[in-house]
Amino acid sequence: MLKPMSVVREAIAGDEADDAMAERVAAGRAREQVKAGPKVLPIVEGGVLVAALLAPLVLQDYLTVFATRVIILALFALSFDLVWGYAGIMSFGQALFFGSAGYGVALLARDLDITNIFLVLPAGTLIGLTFALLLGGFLLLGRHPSSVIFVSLGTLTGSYAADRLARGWYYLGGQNGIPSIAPMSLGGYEFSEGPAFYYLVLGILVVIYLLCRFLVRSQFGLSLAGLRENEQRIAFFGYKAQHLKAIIFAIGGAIAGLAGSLYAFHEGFVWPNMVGVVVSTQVVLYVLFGGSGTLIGAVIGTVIVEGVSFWLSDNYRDVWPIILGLLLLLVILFRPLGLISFVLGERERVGSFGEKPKEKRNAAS
Amino acid sequence: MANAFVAAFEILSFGAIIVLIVLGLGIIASMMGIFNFAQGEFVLLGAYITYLAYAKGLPIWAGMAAAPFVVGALGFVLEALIIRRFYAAPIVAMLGTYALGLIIRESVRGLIGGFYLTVPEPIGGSIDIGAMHISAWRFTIIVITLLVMGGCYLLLSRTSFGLRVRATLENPSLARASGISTPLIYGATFAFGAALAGLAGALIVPVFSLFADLGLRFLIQGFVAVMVGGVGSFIGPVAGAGVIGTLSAALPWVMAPVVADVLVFVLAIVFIKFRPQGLIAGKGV
Amino acid sequence: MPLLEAAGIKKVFGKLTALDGAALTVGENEFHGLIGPNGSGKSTLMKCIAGAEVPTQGKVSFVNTDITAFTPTERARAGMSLKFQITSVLPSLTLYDNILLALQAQCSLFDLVLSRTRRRLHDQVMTMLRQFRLADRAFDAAAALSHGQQQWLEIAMALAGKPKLLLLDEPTGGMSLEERRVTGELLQPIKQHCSLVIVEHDLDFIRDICDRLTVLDQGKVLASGTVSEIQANKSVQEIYLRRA
Amino acid sequence: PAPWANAAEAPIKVGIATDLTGPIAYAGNADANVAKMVIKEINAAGGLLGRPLELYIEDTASNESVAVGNVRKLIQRDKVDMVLGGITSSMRNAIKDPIVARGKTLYIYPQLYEGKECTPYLFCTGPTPAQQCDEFIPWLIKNGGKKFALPSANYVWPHTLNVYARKVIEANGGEVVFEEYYPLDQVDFSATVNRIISNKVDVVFNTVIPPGVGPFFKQLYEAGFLKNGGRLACVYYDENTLNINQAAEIEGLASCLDYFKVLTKENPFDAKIQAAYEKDFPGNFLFAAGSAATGTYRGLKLWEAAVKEAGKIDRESVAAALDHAKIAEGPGGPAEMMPGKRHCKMKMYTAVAKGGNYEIVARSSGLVDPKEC
Amino acid sequence: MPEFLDIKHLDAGYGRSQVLFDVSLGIPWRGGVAVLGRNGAGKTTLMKTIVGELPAWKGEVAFDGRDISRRATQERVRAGIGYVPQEHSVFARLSVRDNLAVGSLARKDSSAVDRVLTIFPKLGQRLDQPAGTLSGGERKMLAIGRAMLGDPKLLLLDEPTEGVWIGVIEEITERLIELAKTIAVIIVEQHLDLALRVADYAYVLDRGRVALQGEAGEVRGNPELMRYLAP
Ligand SMILES: Nc1ncnc2c1ncn2[C@@H]1O[C@H](COP(=O)(O)OP(=O)(O)OP(=O)(O)O)[C@@H](O)[C@H]1O
Ligand SMILES: Nc1ncnc2c1ncn2[C@@H]1O[C@H](COP(=O)(O)OP(=O)(O)OP(=O)(O)O)[C@@H](O)[C@H]1O
Ligand SMILES: [Mg+2]
Ligand SMILES: [Mg+2]
Repeated sequence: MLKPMSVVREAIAGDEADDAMAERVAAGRAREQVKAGPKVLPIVEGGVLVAALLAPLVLQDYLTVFATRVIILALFALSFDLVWGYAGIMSFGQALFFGSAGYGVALLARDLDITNIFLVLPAGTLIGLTFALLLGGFLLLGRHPSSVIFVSLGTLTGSYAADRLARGWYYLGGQNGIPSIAPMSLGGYEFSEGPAFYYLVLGILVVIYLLCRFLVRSQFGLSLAGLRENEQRIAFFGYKAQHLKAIIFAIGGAIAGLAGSLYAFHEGFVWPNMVGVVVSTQVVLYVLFGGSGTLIGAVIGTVIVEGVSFWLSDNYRDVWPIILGLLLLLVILFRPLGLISFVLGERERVGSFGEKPKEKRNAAS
Repeated sequence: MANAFVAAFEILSFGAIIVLIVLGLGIIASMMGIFNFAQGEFVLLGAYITYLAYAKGLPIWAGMAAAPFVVGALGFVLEALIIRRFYAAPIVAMLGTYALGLIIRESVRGLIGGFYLTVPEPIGGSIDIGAMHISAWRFTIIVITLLVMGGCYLLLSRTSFGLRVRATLENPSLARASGISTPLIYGATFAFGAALAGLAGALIVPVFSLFADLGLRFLIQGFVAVMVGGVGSFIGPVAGAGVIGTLSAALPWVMAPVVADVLVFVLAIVFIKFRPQGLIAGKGV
Repeated sequence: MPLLEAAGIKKVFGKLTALDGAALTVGENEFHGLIGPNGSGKSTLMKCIAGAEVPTQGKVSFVNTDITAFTPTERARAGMSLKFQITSVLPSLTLYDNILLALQAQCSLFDLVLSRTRRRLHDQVMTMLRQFRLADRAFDAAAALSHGQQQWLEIAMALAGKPKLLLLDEPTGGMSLEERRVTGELLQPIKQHCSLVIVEHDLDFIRDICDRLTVLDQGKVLASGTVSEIQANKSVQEIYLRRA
Repeated sequence: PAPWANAAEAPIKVGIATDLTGPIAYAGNADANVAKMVIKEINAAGGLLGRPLELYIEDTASNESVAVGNVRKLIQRDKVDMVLGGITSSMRNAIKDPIVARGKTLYIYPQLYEGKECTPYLFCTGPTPAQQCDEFIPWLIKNGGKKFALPSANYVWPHTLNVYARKVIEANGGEVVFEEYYPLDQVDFSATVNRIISNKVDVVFNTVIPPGVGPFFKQLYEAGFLKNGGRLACVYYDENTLNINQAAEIEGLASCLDYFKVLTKENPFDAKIQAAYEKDFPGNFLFAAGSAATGTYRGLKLWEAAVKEAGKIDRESVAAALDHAKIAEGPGGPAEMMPGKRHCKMKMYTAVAKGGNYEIVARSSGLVDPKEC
Repeated sequence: MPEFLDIKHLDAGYGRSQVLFDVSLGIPWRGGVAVLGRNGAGKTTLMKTIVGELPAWKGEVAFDGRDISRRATQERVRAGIGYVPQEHSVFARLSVRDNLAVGSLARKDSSAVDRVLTIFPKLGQRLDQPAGTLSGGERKMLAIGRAMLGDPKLLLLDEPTEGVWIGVIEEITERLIELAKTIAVIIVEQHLDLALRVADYAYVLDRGRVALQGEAGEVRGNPELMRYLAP
């Protein structure tokens, strides 16, 4: 059994024998003490929200459009963080749900002329949910608990196969995908790219974020944490561990589906990459970059990775993939818990479900 | 009859190529518990070094001989600088090596200008048996693959190196407490896996020509092969690679290639689902 | 009618027969000791009862139901609880969360999502932690406990679900005499609502708390009976003199 | 910049969106280079309508999602007057909507492709299936044989091209023995090669693309296909792709394109642009037809002609003029837009690989009709 | 003459929490030393710091006259320190045979393995089984056997008899007493009797500090002892 969180921590604490260790330990102590103050997470969340609300006011048009895309991707990243950061299910094929929902709504728009927001968004969500239930059911349920590596390669393969299928299937436009999707509509109003679309997706992101936050802070979230730590162990408490996994995987799929349908309408086209390995890996990068298991880390990671690649491709045209790779590597090396760990202490990141009493140290002997 | 023979040879030779590519991947995955996403780029580097030798007018076999050593040395350095920090966190390792692979791949792409470049084989042409033509180089690859496999097997089963490696992976702090120098072992294993990839790249570049995505092409296939074979042993991934390689070469003989392509993966995943320990449950070498 | 009845349990690992027709019967509110030399199959028997291993042969019934085919989850829901020999707490969660996790295991999904039992369980968590002298560590990660402290946490977690049957595999490993005594004291009160199967090597401890004993040797039941019966048993005395 | 310091009006902005990174970066970079060359040339000759041209280049990175973002930069931030670019069909599909429909800008697509792109304001300047097959296939039947095999990569271009090719083959008395599609990155072709050999195919009309095409041709060669007199044909093969295989492995391969470098020997204008390109960009990115470099040149020149005629730079006027624009000289010869069709007529050449170089073996008598829209 | 293992003013801990405070102990060239203390007193931490699994924050660990506090674990082990950890003391996925082979990597002859198998015959019947599937007691035997194979000059045993059957405990005790005649043995043990039979000298830790120390008999008789061992 591999346990993502604990394991990451061991990675940091590991190799204790080397010379620099003592200094590192001491430095770590000093840092921790500084940090023991009020909770940082809500401050970070609030800051991000305010920035997001103000963005269209200060950004140029095309950047607002870009920001809309980033927010949709952040929603997608959220779905992955829920599944990996909280339940420890490594979904290396999250794009499968994102993309299939995208294709689904694209077909609705193309073949049935359905673009009403109240139809297409639920439809996309449902498609994501269904696919996640099917794939999750196959990979996660069964007599043996499945290993993290199996699940990750299973989902990766699923998404790889879907990509292949989309490329080969004519009805879906093959390699070329489905271009020129009609804009999403509400009555007579059409959501074209711009501030309106931006605030729409921002609103959706905030709502979903709050729901996720509620979910992971609930006792259900504690069960997920147990799941992530040691699935077999909590089965002996009487948890239906596999059901929990399937449920959270399906919720993740549904959110990814929602994001995918927004993305399809915003970009105006869908193409096979959207269900494939590239996008699947990308979302994993967002979350690890920002810091998994915090929700806000997923959002921050998306914004930074997308923003930086946007900037790099503008300024270092020939070598930007290399620079991006280097940057990722550096963060993964020196901040294996993601950028969020700069401001967030260990305990707050892993979370604690009991209220911490003030007079902690002098209870009982 | 002749046809069946050629078919068998062709299928086998592709199987051998996949085995060769997966060997290093499998050793790193089984022995170190890391699914190395940069493995494809080690293959690419092996190919690139061979190409360099050719482009500089050196004999091609010299490039091929140098490739495993250069890539192995690079592997050793990378292990010490980067990979070392990942052992306890396999998923972070996947991402870290992914980033590493991206860097290597894009650098090589820059170096070769994004082209598809040919490298001739040191032993060219075909072996003719009656009306049948068999590629001499593919035949050579089969032979070398068998030799390398045998060599690895002996190294891991007959020397204490294998034991040290497995002990280190299993429980590094206990291994240190048993007097094993774990950093050295990690470095050596990773370098060895990288060297095998370099060799694979050198040998296959005449067959597939050199391009930046050469290694990436085989990566997912390689992972699936390792899983099908079973992590934790040397034989497992090799067997898995043999199966996946021959299957993906053989299926297009009997069905539409596009279907065959997806089918291989679906079959593999279903297989792993119902036999999670793989073809060969991970014990021994 | 006994609470637990395991009969004719056979467990084969490859060439090795770890259990060969072992049986165990535990009545309501009975404290039952399971003893025997190393490798005699005690842990394996416990695992077969709790569902961690599937017996090759034999039948387990619990509260008059045949549970042989039940999954661990179903057994836990039927009222069984196990502490493994090798401690397996959830390392990066706090002690508080470890216990809460055990306590809320059988709440409905609905309750969990709405956190409807959180308030009610809080007091129980704190009580358990205080009982096991871990209250001052409540918000430390379980990984930061010493081995002996982890043993206590595990016992607390096993007790938390208010099981009908508690299976403890070497709960006092790594505890000093004094600590064992305290553990014994902590276990006593549960007798009112719970039966206990306990594997131990410390005979004094077993003697103090158990009503009945079963002795395993090489996968078979050597003897079963009250503590004094067992102490008088010739073949039991014999294995105590035998090496390994 | 300096000579324009006191120009009366702001520069005209030309946007190029192409694959500067990723698997087909060699083509994208060549296209960007061509654009730089042409723009420099036009500016040196006094600009357009008395205004300088300003070039904006964005990377599409062979990644549609990156591409859309970058194209939006061109449209919304830089407010270019025209976008030229996209190499693969999927890229065209991805960016055409942001350019044409949402961005209300003119779009020129420079690559040879499968045809059927009839979007208003979208002009295609590369060869179409009709241009590549109509004269080429009869030549193949005469110089290869009647039995064709159509091994193909599984995507839109081969599918659509094959439909057309099959029609032409059958109309000329040939026969298609099999038509088969492979995943784009398939690299083992033993089953296919076997089918080709055992069916005694005369002409392999190939649309397998890199990376598969190298191993495919090699396996065919090793199986004795060329030795037995077989003919390879591949309509995207240009000077770049020659390097994928050893010369012997593709000896006699026939291709049909709007330009080959050997034309510089007979065609002074081709010699001039080729020399100009190589002087400015001596690197590895070749001025070749298969990577849309010629289509880019042609596209920019046609657009220049249209702007000149329109005398204005707004989309409607330029599109109206571009509809029938002509250039007397371009790579491989003159080119003319077909009015109302948004595709252009051009000369086509058939060349055969001999010892690692092309030789022209046939050429169209006049400008070939794209037969689209 | 300096002590064989000389620990002076040692501070150590995990991450930011300090566990050991100013611990000093001396271990002679041969003979047994017991380390006692209640759960969480810091015994295991002390052991880990001696083998180098944990870095010393402060203070000095001198072995055989040389400061080893900056050396890597494997070097300390090669210099002659053997260690039986309290938990995770075997290579779970390796067979029993391979576990023993790891123990004897440094030596040439294989007779030592046979000697271990005569001490623990049970292991002889389990040679090809992955060590992770051994029973609790068998595991301990394997761990002790493996550490003995390395021919240490100083053997650290962290609760070697936890979960071991009484008959075997007796066997182990005898072996340890015998060993302590030639090498130094540090034993952490909850069986007070056993510990003090093996050890000539004892340290009692309390909350990471040395609370009591002295000749085995002396410590045993000390009325304070029970207070330090009670929870
Ligand atoms: N998965 C397994 N595969 C093979 N053998 C096993 C497995 N699990 C246990 N065994 C063997 O079965 C026998 C019984 O093991 P078990 O753990 O039940 O012993 P135990 O009575 O609990 O001993 P101890 O007191 O030492 O804990 C042991 O000899 C052990 O080696
Ligand atoms: N990994 C860790 N991180 C933080 N604190 C730890 C860690 N391991 C142990 N501790 C703390 O250090 C103190 C000493 O632990 P140690 O394991 O040395 O105790 P011990 O004397 O061996 O106890 P036991 O008899 O229970 O094995 C304990 O309070 C424990 O909570
Ligand atoms: Mg046991
Ligand atoms: Mg301890």
